Amino acid sequence: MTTTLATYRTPRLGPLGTAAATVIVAAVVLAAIGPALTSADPNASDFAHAYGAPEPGHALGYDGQGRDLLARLLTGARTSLLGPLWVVALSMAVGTVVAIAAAWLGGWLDSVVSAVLEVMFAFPGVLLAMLVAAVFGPGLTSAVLALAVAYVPYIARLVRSAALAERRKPYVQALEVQGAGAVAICVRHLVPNLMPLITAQATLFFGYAMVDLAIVSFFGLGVQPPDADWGVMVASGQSGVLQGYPAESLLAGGSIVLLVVAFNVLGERLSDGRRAPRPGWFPRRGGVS
Amino acid sequence: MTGVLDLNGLTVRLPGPDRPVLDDVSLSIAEGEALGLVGESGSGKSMTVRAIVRLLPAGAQVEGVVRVGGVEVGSLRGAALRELRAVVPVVFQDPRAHINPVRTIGDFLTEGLRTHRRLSRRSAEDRAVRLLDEVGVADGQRRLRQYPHELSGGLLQRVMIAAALLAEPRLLLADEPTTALDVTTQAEVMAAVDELRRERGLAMLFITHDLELAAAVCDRTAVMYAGRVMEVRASASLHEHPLHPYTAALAAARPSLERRADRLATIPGRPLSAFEAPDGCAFADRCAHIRERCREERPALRPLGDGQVACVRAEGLQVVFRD
Amino acid sequence: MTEAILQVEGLRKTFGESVAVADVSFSLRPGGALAVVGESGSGKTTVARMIVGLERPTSGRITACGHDRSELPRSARERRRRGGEVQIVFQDPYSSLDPRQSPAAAIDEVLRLHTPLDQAKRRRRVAELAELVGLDERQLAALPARLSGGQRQRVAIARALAAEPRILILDESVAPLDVSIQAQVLNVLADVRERTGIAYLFISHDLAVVRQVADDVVVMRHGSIVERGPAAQVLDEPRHPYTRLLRASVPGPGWRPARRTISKETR
Amino acid sequence: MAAYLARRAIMLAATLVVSSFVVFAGLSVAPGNPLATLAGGRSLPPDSVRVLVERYHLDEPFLVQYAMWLGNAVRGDLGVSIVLRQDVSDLIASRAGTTIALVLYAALIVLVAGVAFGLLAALRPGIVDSLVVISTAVVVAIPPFVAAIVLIGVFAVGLRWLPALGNGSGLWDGIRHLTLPAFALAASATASVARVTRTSVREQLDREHVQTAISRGIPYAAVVRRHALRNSAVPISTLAGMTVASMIALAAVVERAFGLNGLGAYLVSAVLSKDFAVVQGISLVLVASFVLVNTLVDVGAAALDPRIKLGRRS
Repeated sequence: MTTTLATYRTPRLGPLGTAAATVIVAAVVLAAIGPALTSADPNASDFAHAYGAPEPGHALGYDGQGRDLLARLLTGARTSLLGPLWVVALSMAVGTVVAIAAAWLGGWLDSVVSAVLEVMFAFPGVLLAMLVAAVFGPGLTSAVLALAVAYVPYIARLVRSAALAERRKPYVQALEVQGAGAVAICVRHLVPNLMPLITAQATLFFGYAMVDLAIVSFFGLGVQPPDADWGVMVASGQSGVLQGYPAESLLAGGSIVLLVVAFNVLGERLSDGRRAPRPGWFPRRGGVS
Repeated sequence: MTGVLDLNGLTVRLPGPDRPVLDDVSLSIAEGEALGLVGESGSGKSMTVRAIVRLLPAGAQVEGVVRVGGVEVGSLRGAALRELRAVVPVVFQDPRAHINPVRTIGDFLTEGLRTHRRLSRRSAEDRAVRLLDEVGVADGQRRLRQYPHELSGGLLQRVMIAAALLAEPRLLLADEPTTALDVTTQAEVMAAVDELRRERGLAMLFITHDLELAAAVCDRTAVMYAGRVMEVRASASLHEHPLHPYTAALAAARPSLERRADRLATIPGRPLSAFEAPDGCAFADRCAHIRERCREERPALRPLGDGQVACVRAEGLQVVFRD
Repeated sequence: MTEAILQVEGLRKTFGESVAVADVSFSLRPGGALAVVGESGSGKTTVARMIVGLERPTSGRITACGHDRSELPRSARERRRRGGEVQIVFQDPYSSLDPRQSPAAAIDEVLRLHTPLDQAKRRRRVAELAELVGLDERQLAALPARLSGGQRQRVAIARALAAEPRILILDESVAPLDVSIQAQVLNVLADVRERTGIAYLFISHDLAVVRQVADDVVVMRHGSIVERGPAAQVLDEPRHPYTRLLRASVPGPGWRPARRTISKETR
Repeated sequence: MAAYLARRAIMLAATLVVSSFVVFAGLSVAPGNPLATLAGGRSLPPDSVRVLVERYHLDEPFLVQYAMWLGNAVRGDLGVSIVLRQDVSDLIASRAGTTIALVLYAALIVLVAGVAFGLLAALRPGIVDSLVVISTAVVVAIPPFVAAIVLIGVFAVGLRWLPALGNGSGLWDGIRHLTLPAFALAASATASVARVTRTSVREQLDREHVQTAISRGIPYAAVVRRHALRNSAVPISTLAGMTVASMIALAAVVERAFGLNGLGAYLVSAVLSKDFAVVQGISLVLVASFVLVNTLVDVGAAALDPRIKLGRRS
C-alpha cells in the first residue's frame, strides 16, 4: 500500500500561473536548442555592422562590435538560466538539510545553526559576490558560490520554522510515539509535507538569483566577456544606449525582466502565503508579519 | 406586537452553492428576554447573528425581514446602519482575535463612547472603569493601560462584555462567548452576564452548541439544524420534553453528569450544512422516526404546546420522548 | 489487587521557573479506565506527554507494562517496544493525520513497524481495525481532507490500536467534536475497550464525558492532584473545594453560578 | 524594553565582529600569500613591501594580524590603497557623501510612492487595485541596472530632461544628476513596498478585530485609520526600513551605471583593479551600515508593537 500523492493539493496555477510556466518552459527550450536556430556565431564580430539594423539571417541586428544579437541573446540564455539553477540548487539543498537537522535535533546544534545564520544575514549576496571575486578572482563560479552561500540563511530560516511547526503537529508526534525512526519520519512525512513550500521558494529564488547574477555580471565580475550573458549584454550595450542604439541592452534587460516576472508569478501561485524575504533585502524578518 | 428583535423568513445565500446557508428563519425576542440559539457546526447559528448586524461576507444575498426594535435593518445605510450597530453589540467567541492587539484595553472600551456619544476620554474612561468593576474586573484604571496580550482569555471576555454594555443596549448578541473558556471561568462569566442582563432588563440572543448552557441561562431556546429552526420553546420544557426528534436526539447524545449510560444514543451520520441538506425535512436522513412524507414536504415551523416546532410527527412523538 | 499496568510516581515537570506538574502519582489497572480531570494549566496534558515520551520528566518514575520509561528511549528498538505498550490520540483531529496519507496507508505504516505481517495479512488487519472503529472502505482510501472531524478521530484511534498497545491515552480526544459525533466516538471507545481489554488514560475537562468513560478519576489543579477516587464517588460527592467548584460550574436547568471578581490575576 | 535593547546591542556587536573577521579572513584564504593579494599581483619595490608587512603585521600570527587590523579599523584606519597610495579612510570619506545622498533620495521615493500606491490599491478594490497590482508585478522584477538603462534611454538620451552621467557640481546640479539614479535604485523597491503595504492592509481589514470595530458602528474611515493602518504600520515600516538598508549595497549598481563617484562604484573598480585594502575597507563599511540600519529598524518595530517588548521574538 502506498501513500496517495496524486490527488493531494495539486497546485492550481490559474491562467496567470500557466502563462508564467509557459514563458519559463519556452525560455528553457530556446536556451537548449537556441544556437541551432541561427547560423551566426555569437562571438564573431564585424565592425562594419556595428549597431546594424536587422536583416535577413540576422533577425535582431548587431551589437556595438558587430556581433549577431539573436545569437548572443540565445547563447546568453544558457548562462543566464544555468547560473541561477546552480545557485538555487545549492542553497536549497544546504538550507533545507541544515534547517531540518536543526529543527529536528534541536539543542546545541539548533543554537549554533541559528547563530551562524544570524551572521550570514549580514552579507547581502551581491556584496559577498564582490568580496569573493576580490579574493578568488572574478567569474561565474565565484558568483554562483557566493550567492548560494548568501541565500542559505533565508531558505534555512523559513524551512526551519516550517519544520518546527510541522514537527509539533500531532501526526508527527503520533509517529514518534509509535516508535518510528527520525530519518523515516523526516523522509516519508516531514519533507514531503514541506515540499510545496520548498518548491515555491525555489521558484521565487530563481528569479532573485537571476537578477543578482546579472548584477554581478553587469559589474564585470561574473560571466567574463566576450562570453554572452544577459547581464554582460546590458552592460556592454550601455554605450549604445547613449548613442541612441538601445537594442542590445533592452533585449537583454527585457529578457531578464520577463523571466523574473514569470518566476515571481509562478512562485506566488505555488506558495501558500509563506515566503522567505528577498535575499539582501530583508534580513531576519519576513516582509509581512 | 413588536419585540426587541424580529426575524421573519430570514434567508441568506452566499456566493457559490445554490442553496442558502440560512433558510427561512423566523424568531423573535421580547423586551428583556434571553433566547438561546443552539446548534452543531454548520447549523447557521453564527450566520444568524451576522445577518442581524449586517456583517455578512461580501456578495451574500439576504431575503426576509430583520427588525431591531421595530426598525427594519435591511434598508439601513451609512450613518443609520452605524447607529444600529452601536446599540446592538456583539460578544464574539474569541476575544483575543476580536480585540485589536496593538491598542490598549482602554482604547477598545472607550472607542464606541467617544465615537457615538462624543464623550471626552476622561469621562469615557470613568464609565469604562465602573463597568469593568461591574463585570468583575477590579483595578480598572490599570487595566485600561494594559494590552490584550497581557490579559487571560477569561479577563478579555469580561472586557468584551463590558464594552458591549457600555453602549447601553437593549439587545445583546452573544456568539458562543464562553466556548473557548474553562468551565469554571465560563461559570463566572455567565454569572456576570446573567446578573447584569437581569438588572438592566436587557434582551439577549445567546448562541451556543451547548443545550444545557442555553437551558441554564435563557428563557427560551431555539434549536437550529442545517440553517433552519427546528424547535423554539421555553428552555425548561424544551430541555425536559423535546418535541422535535433532532432536539431529543441531541439531548440524548450528550452524556449525563448524573449517571453513566450503558450506551449513548447516537445520531447516525454527521451534522449537515444548509447547502447539503436534502429536500423535505433537513434532518430526514438522520432521523429515527422518519416517514415517507418527511422527504417530500418541508415541515413548516408551527405552533405546538408552549412554542413552535417544525416536524410533521411532533404530536405523535411527544409521548415517545416523554419516556 | 492486580498489578498496575501503568504506574506514575512523584512525577514532576518544570519549564524554566514555572512548575507544570508537581509530584503526581497514580496507577492504572489492566483494562481499566482512569480519567485525569483538570482545566487549562492543570498540567494534565503534560502528564500525558511525559508518559508517551514526548516530554522528559524533571523527576519521578513512570512504569508501563513492567518497563521503566522515566527516561527518553535510547535505542530504536526500545522506542518501538514502548510504542507497542502505550499509544495516544491527540485533541486536534485536523492535524492528527498526515495530509498526504490515506487512513489505510497510515494504519499500514504502523503495522509494518510493529508486526511481521505480510502485505495480504496487513490488509486484512487494516480492514479489521477499520471495522472496529466504524470506518468504511471509501473512508479508508480517502485523503484526510475529505474526512470529517469525527472520522479523523476514528482513524487516529485505529492507527493507535494498530500497534496493539495495552494502554491508550486519550488527550481531550472527543472535546472538539460536535455532540452527535462525540457520542458516536464515545461508543466506539466503549466497544474497543470491551473487545480488546485495553486500558484507557482519559484526559479531559468535561465531567459528563468522564462519567461516561472512566471508572476512576484524579482531579488536577496547578500541577497537583487534589482529589482521587471512583468516578461516581468523586463526581457525586466531591470532597475537595476545587472539585466542588468544577462540579458546580457545569451548567444545567436552574443553574446559578457564583460570581467572583478578578483583581490580583495579571494574565 | 531595556533587556530587549541590551540583547539587540549584544547581537549587533557580535555580528559586527564576526562579519569583520570574514572580511579580513579573505586575505588569508585567497590563493597565494597575503602579501601578493594585497599587492594585487603587482610587483612592488622592497620599500612598499616593508610598509605593507608593517602595516598589516604580516610577520605576526593570523589572529594577531586580525586584532591589529580590527583595532586600527575601529580607530578609522583602514589601510592604504595600493593603486592610489592614499589612506582608504580618506578615499571612503570622499565618496560616502554621494552614496548617502543617493540612498536617502531613493529611500524618500520608496517610502512616499511605495506606501501611497500600496494604500491606494488596498483601499480602492477594483480597477485601481488591479492597475497597481499589475504594474508593480512588472516593476518589482526590473533590476536596478535595467531601470538605469531605460531611464537613461528615455529621459537623458531621448527627452534630454536630465543628465545621464556624472555627479554634477553644486546642490541643484547635484540633485539633477542624482534624480535618475535615485529612481533607478528605487523602482523595484517601491513596487515591493507597495505590494507589501497592500497585502498587509488587506490582511488587517480581514481580521476579526476589524470586524468587531465595524460591528460597533465605527465609521469605516476611522476603522481603516485606527485599526487597519495602525496595525499594518509595524510590518510596513519594518519592510520599508529594510528596503532602505538593502539599497546600501545595491547603490553600487546605479553608481556604476550612471558613472557616479560613490562607494559602491569604487568597490567594484577596486575589485577589478585588485586593490584589496580598499575592498576590505568598503566591504566593512557597507556591511556595518547594513547591519546597523537593520537593527535600528527592528528596534523601531519593537517600539511600535507592544507585543514584542515582552521579549517574544522568533
